[in-house]
Amino acid sequence: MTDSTLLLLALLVPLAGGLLLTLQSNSPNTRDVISLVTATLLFLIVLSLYPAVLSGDTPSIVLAEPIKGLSFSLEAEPLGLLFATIASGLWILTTLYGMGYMRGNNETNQTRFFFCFAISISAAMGIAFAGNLMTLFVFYEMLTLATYPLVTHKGNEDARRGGRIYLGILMFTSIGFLLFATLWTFNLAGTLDFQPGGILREHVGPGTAMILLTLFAFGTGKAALMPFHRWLPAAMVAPTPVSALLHAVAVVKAGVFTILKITIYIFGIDLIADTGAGTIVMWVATFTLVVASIVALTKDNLKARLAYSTVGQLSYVIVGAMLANAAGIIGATMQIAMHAMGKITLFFCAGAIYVATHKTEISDMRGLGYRMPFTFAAFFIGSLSIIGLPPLGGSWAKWHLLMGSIEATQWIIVAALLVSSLLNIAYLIPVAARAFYMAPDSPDKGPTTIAEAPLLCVVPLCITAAGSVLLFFFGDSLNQLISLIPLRATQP
Amino acid sequence: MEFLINSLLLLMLVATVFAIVRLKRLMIGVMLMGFFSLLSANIFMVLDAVDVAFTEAAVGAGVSTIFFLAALAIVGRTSKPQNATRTFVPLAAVIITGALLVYASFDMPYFGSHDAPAHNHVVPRYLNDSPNEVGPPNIVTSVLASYRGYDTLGEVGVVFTAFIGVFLLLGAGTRKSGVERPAPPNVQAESMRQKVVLREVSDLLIAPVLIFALYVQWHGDFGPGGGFQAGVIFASGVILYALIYGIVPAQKVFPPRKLAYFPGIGFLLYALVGVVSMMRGGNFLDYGVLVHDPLHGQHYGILIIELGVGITVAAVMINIFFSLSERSL
Amino acid sequence: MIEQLPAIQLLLTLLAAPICSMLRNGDHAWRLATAATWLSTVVAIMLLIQVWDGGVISYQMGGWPPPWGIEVRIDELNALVLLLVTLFGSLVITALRESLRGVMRHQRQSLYYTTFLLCFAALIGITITADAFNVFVFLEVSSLSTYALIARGRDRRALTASFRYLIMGTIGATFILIAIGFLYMVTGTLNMQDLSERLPAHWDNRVIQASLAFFTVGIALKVAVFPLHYWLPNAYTYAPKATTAFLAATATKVSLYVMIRFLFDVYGIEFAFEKMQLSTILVPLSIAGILIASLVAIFQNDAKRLLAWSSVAQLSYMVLGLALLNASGITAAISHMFNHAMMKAGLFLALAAMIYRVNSSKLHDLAGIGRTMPLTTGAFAVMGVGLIGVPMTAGFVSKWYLISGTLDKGWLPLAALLIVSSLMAVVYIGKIIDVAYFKPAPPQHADVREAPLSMLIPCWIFALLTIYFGLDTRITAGLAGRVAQSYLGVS
Amino acid sequence: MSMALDIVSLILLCAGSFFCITAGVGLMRMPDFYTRAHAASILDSMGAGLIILGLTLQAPSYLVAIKLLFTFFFLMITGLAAIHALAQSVNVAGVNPKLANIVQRLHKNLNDGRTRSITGAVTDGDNSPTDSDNNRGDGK
Amino acid sequence: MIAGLFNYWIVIVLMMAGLYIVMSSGHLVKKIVGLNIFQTAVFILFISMGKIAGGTAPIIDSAITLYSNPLTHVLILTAIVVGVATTALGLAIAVRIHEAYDTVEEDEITAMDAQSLHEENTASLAAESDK
Repeated sequence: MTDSTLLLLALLVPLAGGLLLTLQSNSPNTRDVISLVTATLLFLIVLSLYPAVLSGDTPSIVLAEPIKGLSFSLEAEPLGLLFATIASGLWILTTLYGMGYMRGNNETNQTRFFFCFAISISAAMGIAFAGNLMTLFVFYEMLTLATYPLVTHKGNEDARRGGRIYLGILMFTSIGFLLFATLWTFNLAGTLDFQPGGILREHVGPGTAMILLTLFAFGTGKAALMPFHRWLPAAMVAPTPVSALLHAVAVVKAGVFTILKITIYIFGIDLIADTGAGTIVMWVATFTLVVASIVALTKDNLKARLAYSTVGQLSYVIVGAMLANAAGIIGATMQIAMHAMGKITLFFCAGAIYVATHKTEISDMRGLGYRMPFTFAAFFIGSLSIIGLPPLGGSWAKWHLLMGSIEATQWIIVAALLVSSLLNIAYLIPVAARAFYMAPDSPDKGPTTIAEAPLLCVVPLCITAAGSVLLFFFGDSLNQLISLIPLRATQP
Repeated sequence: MEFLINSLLLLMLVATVFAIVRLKRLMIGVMLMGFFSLLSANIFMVLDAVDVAFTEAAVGAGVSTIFFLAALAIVGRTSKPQNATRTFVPLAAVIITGALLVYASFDMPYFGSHDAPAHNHVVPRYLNDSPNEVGPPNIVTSVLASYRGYDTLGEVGVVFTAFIGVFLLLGAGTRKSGVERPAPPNVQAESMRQKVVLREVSDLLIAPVLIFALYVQWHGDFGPGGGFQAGVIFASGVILYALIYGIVPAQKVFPPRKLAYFPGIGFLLYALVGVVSMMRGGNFLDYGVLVHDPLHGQHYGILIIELGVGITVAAVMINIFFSLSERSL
Repeated sequence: MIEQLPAIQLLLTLLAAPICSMLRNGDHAWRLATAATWLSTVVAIMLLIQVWDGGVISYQMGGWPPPWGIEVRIDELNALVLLLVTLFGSLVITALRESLRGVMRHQRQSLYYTTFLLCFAALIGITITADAFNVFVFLEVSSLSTYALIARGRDRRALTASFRYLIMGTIGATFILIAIGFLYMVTGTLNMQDLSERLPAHWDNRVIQASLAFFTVGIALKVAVFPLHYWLPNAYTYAPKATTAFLAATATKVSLYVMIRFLFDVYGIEFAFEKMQLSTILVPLSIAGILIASLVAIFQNDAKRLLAWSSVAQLSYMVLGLALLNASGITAAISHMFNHAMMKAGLFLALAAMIYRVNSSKLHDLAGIGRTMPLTTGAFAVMGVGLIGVPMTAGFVSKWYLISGTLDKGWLPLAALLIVSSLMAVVYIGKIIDVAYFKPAPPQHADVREAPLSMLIPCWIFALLTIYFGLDTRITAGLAGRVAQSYLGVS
Repeated sequence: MSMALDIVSLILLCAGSFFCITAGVGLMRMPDFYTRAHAASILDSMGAGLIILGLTLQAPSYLVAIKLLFTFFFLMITGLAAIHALAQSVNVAGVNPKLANIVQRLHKNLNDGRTRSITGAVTDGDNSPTDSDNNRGDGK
Repeated sequence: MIAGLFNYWIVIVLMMAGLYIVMSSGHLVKKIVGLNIFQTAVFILFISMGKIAGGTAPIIDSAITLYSNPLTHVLILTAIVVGVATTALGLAIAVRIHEAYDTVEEDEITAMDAQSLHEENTASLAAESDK
């Protein structure tokens, strides 16, 4: 089996799995087994792409070429492969977790839920392996549409309102800005292929480059740059596995991934560094990462707090990309991986708490740590990783980002990063701390009774928490892949 | 002299039109429209377009006026006075369009000029060669039926479409045939007594009209006329009968159910001539290949297609008249 | 045989029409009509293959050489339009039988098919002819049959819509007749080829200038260019179910073809656009049309009317593409003509299938139809996505070219406006899809079943074609691009 | 011979023209419908008729002469029948001659009422406006 | 010049009068009357352009050398047929409109249409608020 077939399979396997499971809607067990098998299969497919990519190849396949110079094509390069690995790996866990959550909550329309889930992952694979900007755009939109039913899963007026905001902002930004910028790029460069060192270099002046990059950054609504971040908290109406998918696995990561891709393969960091095209975006991102953290502090709803935390953390990636140097890029890429691992842990925890106790407000969670020790231990680990403290994976990302901004002599950003880390501590640590160190509201519940969420919920979150720790120690092997990325970001 | 007559007729046309614009009583408006058509037929006559004049007289002043009257019998004869806001926009649009036309007219070849390009590019071949290529001395017939026979097929298609459309909308013969609203017997008798003159006159006229139609049909090669005019004249003979004796007796003579086949038959007849010529190795509607001698072939071809036109047109006009007037019963 | 194909193309349906009118049995009539239209599709494909490499087929009606006789001329452009008319027309006619069942008596049904066939044949006639006056004749056949078809709608407003269309259409046709008369007055010929050769000598002649003006206004009425689109929304809304699909697919598109043929071939780009500056009128009008019609579409609560307004907007896209006057723009116009015909026909057909079951096209009656009629709604969604212009669908290709065309001109704000209009398309299509999938079905429609297969299959063929032509664009954008090259290369 | 024909035809033409003019004057000056109809019928019969006869004498060939005679024949029949039909239907519709005496008018009004023919408007003359309402079709 | 263009000018006046009737009249049948006049005027335009001074009807006769243009005659023959076909269909629709609305005045029809559209809209609003 050639590598290009594998690429195609990475798209088709989840699709086929999704279709297959709709046929099994009457027997939930068979359906869930299919989900799980598909997820594992996909992960294996993605892994089997590694040898080729690590050896420097870029397997690719052209699906169709409707317009001359503009094709639908797939290719595997390090950044995309990393994203694909994260997404497909976490999908297995999310599926497991989703089964536990959905069953534990007796949700309706489970088949539709898993079907859309599968489509979303297929779209995420498409984004990861997109060979050009247009293909990426297609899968980007596909992801938006496929997750819309997930967001509105509950079907009540609240969910519909949230869904409308979600769809409205994402569609508006992507069609209004992203597509426009894409068209403009095509018009300027005559191609949209992702090429090492970028394609725009000879075609734009500083002004145009800045406008274009800004359009791209705001057009990628999934990256949740302020002021287009509103959809993220709004999408919190969704069931927690969905939130995990949105905030850790697929959607937001797709957003920042897109920006990274564009920075590296459309503009090339040389161009950005030379022209200062990233200035606006960089400052907006810096603003976002500070302000979002402050807003997160004010939120009592756990999921809302996590959502704003995500908004802030995403901006790290954007800042890293806009620094336009090797350390920044490496930091940004690492941030994608590390934040995914950390944030999914946190969401899994939030969901587990909801399943076990039906509590959503942080102030209600006092003393819960004794009832759910694994969950809250995992939450604590995840929090540390997000904050960026060793010995957890997140620290590598923060480290490289700091290095990058120092290298770029952006002292304000250095300061902002530090301030933001402090704020992270301020809004994340209290959650776990409350659970462990404060007495529960109602004294009648014995603090020592362990009443965890269903096993299917708890196991995944333990795995991801452990993953965060492991990423710290095995960061080096990750580095091997990631260090390939900046090589492609400059003109060959 | 010609110019004088022509101008006079044109001025009369203008007067007629302005009368129509100002009239509120539709009945008179429609009558004047018939008059307008008749006048234009005269103008066509003066301008040497005998075939057109013939057609306009038969159609504009004849059949279509009757259609109008039949429709008016249903929808009422007066129109409300139009409101003032309605006049401004049309007036502006009309003035702009008219100004454009007048602007264009300054570059038009003068009326009657010999060297206008219209007469000197395509037409000379028709005038010089058609007797040897096609045959009929009436060049209009040879152009209509042979050089531009394809257009004429389309024209038959238009008539056929109108028939199908009216049929689809109003139905013909299938709806109420044989169920005339019973008038009080004395009224019926009275009406017959009043019509005695008309009846006698129409008895006298209908047969000549039908024969004349046949004459026009077959004489179209040599003089003005042809399938279309013949069909309309034939139809007006039948319509005359229906007007005097009532629709039901007319439908007994021409049962709508059967009559509904004829437009299609005529149309098919026309098209099949073309198909036969294709089968004999020529192009569509190339009559030259129909028989051994091209000129004879043209002759036969034109005769048959004119017959097809005649059948279609006659049947369509009668059918439409039946459809429209049946609704008023 | 092969050299007779252009005549056969027309004759198949033209001969079938009178025979069809004589059949008493509606089912037989349907069989005849479908057989004729599908055969004519086959012929259209054969013709397309023949002209694929840039060849031109010329056929002399009656064996008379042009300009004395009437010539039929098929090049790449009208071969594409032929395929459009025949293929999509056939698909709609195939679905028509079920749609008419129970609505119309048998005898009437065969008349209905006859009208359809006449319209079909006339559209083919318009497309293949190379004679200016012949265009007028067949235009009238198609228009008359269209009026009759529209007037058969169930609502009484169908009658007024049809009448309004009749008045406007006849004025338009008469304007075109005046234009043709003026052309003849100055050049003495009616053959398009001949006209285009003889016209350049008369560019300063006011008669020709007026002729262009009359032609443009007349054909704009037929194409429904904003603000002469007045007749279209009502006509589409109140026409019978599946008929709307046919009209949306073919009638306006063929008129647009006539517009292209005359403006680019007969009058010529240099005269129409450079000397007379037609673009300065067409561009603002079409932009206004796109924005206003899209905006109006958003606020409709009847799905059919919504799609009708969308048609006005989409037609403006095509006109805009033409008026841009560069390779991308013309490619966009021609390929969008094809793509939009396909998608709109499919959308209206899917909608017809829904109306067939729920007897209404009001949005609140379509609530929850995604669950009761999943397959139909699925097809609708696919084509709706295509209409928006999402990549991998046909709509994307043409919109892409259109926006490229505006960017080539350096009109960035216009490109932005086009994207805004795409957003509006998202909103109005999204409105229907949202209602269909995410609203509970009203109780009286709870037991609605899936549409019959004979409607469902054509719907899905349209949907699959929408995707196919989004991926393989050799036939649409490829041909259109070559046509655009030939127009721009000459001048 | 030809001289004599010319003179006869001249006389006929002049007479025809004279009748045309008188008919025109009559149309303008006559007081009511019936008298005007009378004037119009003069136009048809004497005016046009005599002119056609005059032209017949000028005809270049027998074919043309015969055609003109046919025309004369049909003109006579149709024109007069048309005037008759017009007057008849106006009479039926209840319009009375101004010149008739009043008693007769009353008598007619009492007896006749209104009568309609099959195709209503087609043969009727200019009826009173209210008549149109009764001529309407009876709907679907 | 006046003699040369007089015909055209009169024809233009006629055409515009016909067009005016179509556009300004509220009565559907009268609109069709206007359409007829408009079209007939166009016919006269065509025939005028085909006239050659001193020519005769284009029926070949050995004694005659100058004929008027037969092509315009052919075109107009076709156009007349088209005209009457349109008229017939238009009248048929008008008759149906009369049966459906009981009037053929455009203003009244528009008012009735607006009325029913309004009713539909309120009905759908009601359906919306039910949910």
